[in-house]
Amino acid sequence: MRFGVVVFPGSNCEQDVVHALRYLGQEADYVWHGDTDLSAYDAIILPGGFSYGDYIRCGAVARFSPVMAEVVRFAESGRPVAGICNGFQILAEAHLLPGALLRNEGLKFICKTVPLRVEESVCQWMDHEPGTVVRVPVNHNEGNFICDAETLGRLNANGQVVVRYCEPDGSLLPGSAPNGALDNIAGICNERGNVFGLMPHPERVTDPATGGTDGGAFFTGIVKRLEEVGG
Amino acid sequence: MRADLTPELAPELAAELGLKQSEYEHVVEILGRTPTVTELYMYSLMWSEHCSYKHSKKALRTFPTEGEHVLQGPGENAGVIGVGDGWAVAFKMESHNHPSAIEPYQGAATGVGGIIRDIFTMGARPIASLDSLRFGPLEEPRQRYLFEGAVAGIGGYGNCIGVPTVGGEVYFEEAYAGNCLINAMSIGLLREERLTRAVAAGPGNLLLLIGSTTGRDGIGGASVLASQEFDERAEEKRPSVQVGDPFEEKLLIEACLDLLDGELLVGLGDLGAAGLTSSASEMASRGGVGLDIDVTRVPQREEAMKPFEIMVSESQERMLAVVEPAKLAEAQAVCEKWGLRSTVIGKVTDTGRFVVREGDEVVADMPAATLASDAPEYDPPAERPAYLDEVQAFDVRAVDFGSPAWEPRSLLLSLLASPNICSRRWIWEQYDHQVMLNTMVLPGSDAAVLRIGEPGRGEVTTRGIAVSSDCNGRYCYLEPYLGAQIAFAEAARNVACAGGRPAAITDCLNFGNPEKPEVFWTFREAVRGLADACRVFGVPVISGNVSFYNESFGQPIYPTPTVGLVGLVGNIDRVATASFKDEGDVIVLIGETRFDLGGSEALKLAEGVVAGLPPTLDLQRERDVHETVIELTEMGLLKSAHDCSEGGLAIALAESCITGGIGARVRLAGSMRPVAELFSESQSRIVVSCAPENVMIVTALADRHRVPFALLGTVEGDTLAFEDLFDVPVSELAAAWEPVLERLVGGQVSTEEMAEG
Amino acid sequence: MARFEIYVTYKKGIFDPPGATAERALANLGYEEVSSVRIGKFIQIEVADGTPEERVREMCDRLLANPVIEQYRIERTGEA
Amino acid sequence: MARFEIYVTYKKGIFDPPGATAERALANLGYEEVSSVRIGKFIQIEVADGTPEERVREMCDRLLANPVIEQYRIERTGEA
Ligand SMILES: Nc1ncnc2c1ncn2[C@@H]1O[C@H](COP(=O)(O)OP(=O)(O)O)[C@@H](O)[C@H]1O
Ligand SMILES: [Mg+2]
Repeated sequence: MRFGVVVFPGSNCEQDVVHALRYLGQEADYVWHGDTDLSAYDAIILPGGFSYGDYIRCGAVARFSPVMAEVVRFAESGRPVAGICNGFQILAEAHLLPGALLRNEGLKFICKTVPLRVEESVCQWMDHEPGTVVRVPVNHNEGNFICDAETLGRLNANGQVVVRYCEPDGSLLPGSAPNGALDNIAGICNERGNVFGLMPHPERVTDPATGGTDGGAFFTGIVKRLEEVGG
Repeated sequence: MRADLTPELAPELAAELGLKQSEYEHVVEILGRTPTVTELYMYSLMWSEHCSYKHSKKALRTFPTEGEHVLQGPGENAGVIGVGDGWAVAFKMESHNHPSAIEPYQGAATGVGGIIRDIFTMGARPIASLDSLRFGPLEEPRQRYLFEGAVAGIGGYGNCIGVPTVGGEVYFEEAYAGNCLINAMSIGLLREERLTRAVAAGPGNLLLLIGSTTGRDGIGGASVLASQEFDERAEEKRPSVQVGDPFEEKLLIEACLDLLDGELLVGLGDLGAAGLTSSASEMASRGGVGLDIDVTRVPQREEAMKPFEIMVSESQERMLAVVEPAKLAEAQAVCEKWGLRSTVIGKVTDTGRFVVREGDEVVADMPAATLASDAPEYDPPAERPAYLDEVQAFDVRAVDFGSPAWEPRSLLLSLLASPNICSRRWIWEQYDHQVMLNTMVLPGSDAAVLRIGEPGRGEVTTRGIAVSSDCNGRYCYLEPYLGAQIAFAEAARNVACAGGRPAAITDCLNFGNPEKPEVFWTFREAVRGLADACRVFGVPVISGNVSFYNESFGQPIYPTPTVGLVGLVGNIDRVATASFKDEGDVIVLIGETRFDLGGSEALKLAEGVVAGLPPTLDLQRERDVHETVIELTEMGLLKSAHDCSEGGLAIALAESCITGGIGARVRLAGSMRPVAELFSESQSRIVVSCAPENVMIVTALADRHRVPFALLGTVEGDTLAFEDLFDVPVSELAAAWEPVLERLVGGQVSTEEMAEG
Repeated sequence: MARFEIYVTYKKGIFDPPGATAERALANLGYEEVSSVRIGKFIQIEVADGTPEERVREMCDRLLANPVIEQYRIERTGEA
Repeated sequence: MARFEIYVTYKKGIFDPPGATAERALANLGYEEVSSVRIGKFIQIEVADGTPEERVREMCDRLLANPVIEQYRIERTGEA
């Protein structure tokens, strides 16, 4: 299947995502943020980076890129869209996902590999079994997920929380999130499960040469699903 | 021609701008008339220490600069070496000490921005940065503020542009309290045929200014900040502070690489110190052409800017390209795609003159080459500093090693907790060190290893480069010649631990005021030491930077010739890291421990002095040790390799245990007293571990290279045990080593007194 | 030229990491009289004469503030 | 409780990348009437009754503003 990886001015993880997808045997192309034709793609990924420098608010400007209207349509038609790190921030700004991402508690940029617990969720992208503990790098300054109590209730009730920061043994403690994220939330999806946003970078641990293999299953779920549908 | 200065006024302005009387006279001689304001500014900046290297040029010529890998030696924005199969890497190191002392975040950030522009100017995609930092002791709030701000700034810039910061070093020492050092090294990857030079050619071609607008920021930065000592007047110089715009830089990287891919440029140069003046005149002088620039065309962000301000502004994130008229539209379209401003500000001429106009009026007109190449060259007097006799006379052997301060177990723990030795995790976790998927050995080992290739963009290979930046300023203070050699040796040794054979170095020579004979002597000695070390290793210097006037209130910093070394790694799959791996592996010390406690961290901690003679160094031995470890790595026989540096063997072992999460049982077979066996900082030593069945090969290879070795013991359990001496649980070692920086700085985020001088 | 100033703050109940950190830092520095610090954005914007406040409000809603977490106040500060 | 508001802005002549980015983004969104945007900090601080403005100024100098590149203005907005 064919992935479109959107490049915004200031994106910087697009080549990593493309590398990971190709490693998984998938086709992947770059989509310039000014393009508006997504018809060639089965799935869209918004990669990490610092679109527009993240100067006003992360994702605030990118969300108005020409391609985003198409991404919204793509998502609303039920097709798969994922946002990693800055991509997650853009999806939140575009209201394709609820909540917002604030400055990390502690006000420091954090680049390190952390344990994540895969939750029981409706996310179509995820191929890891619920309960699995995986190790994936985070790399952000604004990954502190927040939403109001009602939204949080809905996220939990609908199985929209996809991954949480956890302790190495999978348990959840109040301080398990390196960034202060509400309820240790590291990634969420929309109600249909086709739109997935996460702060950690699975593309960095997909090709074993780059330090791990836990990331691949963040992408292969959607591949399997689409292949089943497509026959 | 606008004559805006009288023969009486001109010398006054010249003096104010830092031109010496003789230099001013030379300007008059070149021009054959009284210079204009703009001309004086341009000459004074180009002939400042920072731009002209007038005090260091002669010494720098003694560096070996040629070698089998060299594609571009010193003289361009960065040096370039071939790394095989048509791949090449460009690299260079540069200081941003003075701006960082005034505003650490922005100073460090723009330092990174500047060195990265030097790299993509060469046609290379920046793939990694390293940072080499020096501050005063962290007990002082001001030092915490500088350290925390500099690290945040380096991360803030590098993370945003998506170039991983993969390594570096940091020391905390009183000598740097009044003058911190922020040296940044950047490395770029290119195909050999893409090598681009900053040269202007082809009269009639256009000068295209790309990127940010021009403001008054940083005006006179090069001469004001980097070419003078620090004193209480530093405050007044603050308006020069520049704010970095990493987003703009990211766009510049992509656009410039696109422009070069499309073969749309004749030449490309970055605007660094002295801004437009320096990049334009250097490009003209390399191409032997003239230039004609109209300052009113330069996009300005402030009102009523004077021509001289526009010509010397150090506004960040700007590039100057030379474009054929026929390709202008296409080139500008590329810039526009990336959302970048691009403006034709002038053209290349065949007159050999650098003409600056403000609209119709000529405000400067000089022989272009004289700005870059007519700069004066000085051969300052040098005199061996008096302090050397005193510090070297300190007899380390006379120290009372029986005192409680030298109790080995507690000294090991306090060494681990010393800010100069403790874990640097707090730093590198603020840096994206993985983006681009080429960082094969992450920070925390000896050298970082980068894969050669372009994941997601093109080919990916199994070749790699190993990189390290090093300099122990204490050794250089105690004996500059030897200290500089050790800086080289340590960098090469770190790279060897990753299986890398040194290919070339860059350097950043940080010293005090070169006009003081005692300072200049240390500079000359350090250069001589570095040059000799390079020769023994057959390794050229391909780029570098000199930072003088690192003094505060008359006190120079320790001589600090930072070495940034790049080595070639044949197969990245075979590379070992510093951590012990498996129960039962055998630990071998390659090299030999001697009584080398002079200038050591142990001596500083236990006795509170920086004195004695630094460890001796036999460069041939050093090389043989490296070769042994490199060959073993290439055979895939090593489980770990970690060199001994500050804190000696005990610290190397402890670090391998902590990072591996496993213990070791060690017997010290030497004949010296235990503190010397444990904490001597003897050079040319690498601690390796291997599977028991391979020990024979390891020792045989050491023998073949005539390198002494010692079987130290085995990797086992969860305790580091020195037989017949003491043992420490690995968890206790980790608890001492791991949280130090976080506790000293991180725990008190932002509580620094920012305004306190 | 008309001038507006915009004050963007986190909505009540939204945790403000920089504010919280500053609060702690001030306490550490001995400013015990401080009971709360909130850090928002202060935006100064210059627009063409006669631009109605409505327009500026629109800019805030779309770009300058994130209605999910932030609120803002606009003040017209000058018409020159 | 006394309340102060602090407006922190870059000093004149200091480049403001966030402001410049907002300026361009607004133009792209069609707000052509915008000629300049500067983005600073808006700090709301609550202190014990009777705290003099001098004290707050000190906090700004030491922590809340960066005197090298920023300037600030303090306003007392309430005593409750
Ligand atoms: N300022 C820094 N920035 C990034 N990485 C750093 C910095 N200082 C140290 N490191 C990393 O920490 C590790 C240990 O550093 P150091 O103790 O200087 O090593 P060595 O003694 O082998 O030169 C290395 O991987 C180094 O690259
Ligand atoms: Mg080392």
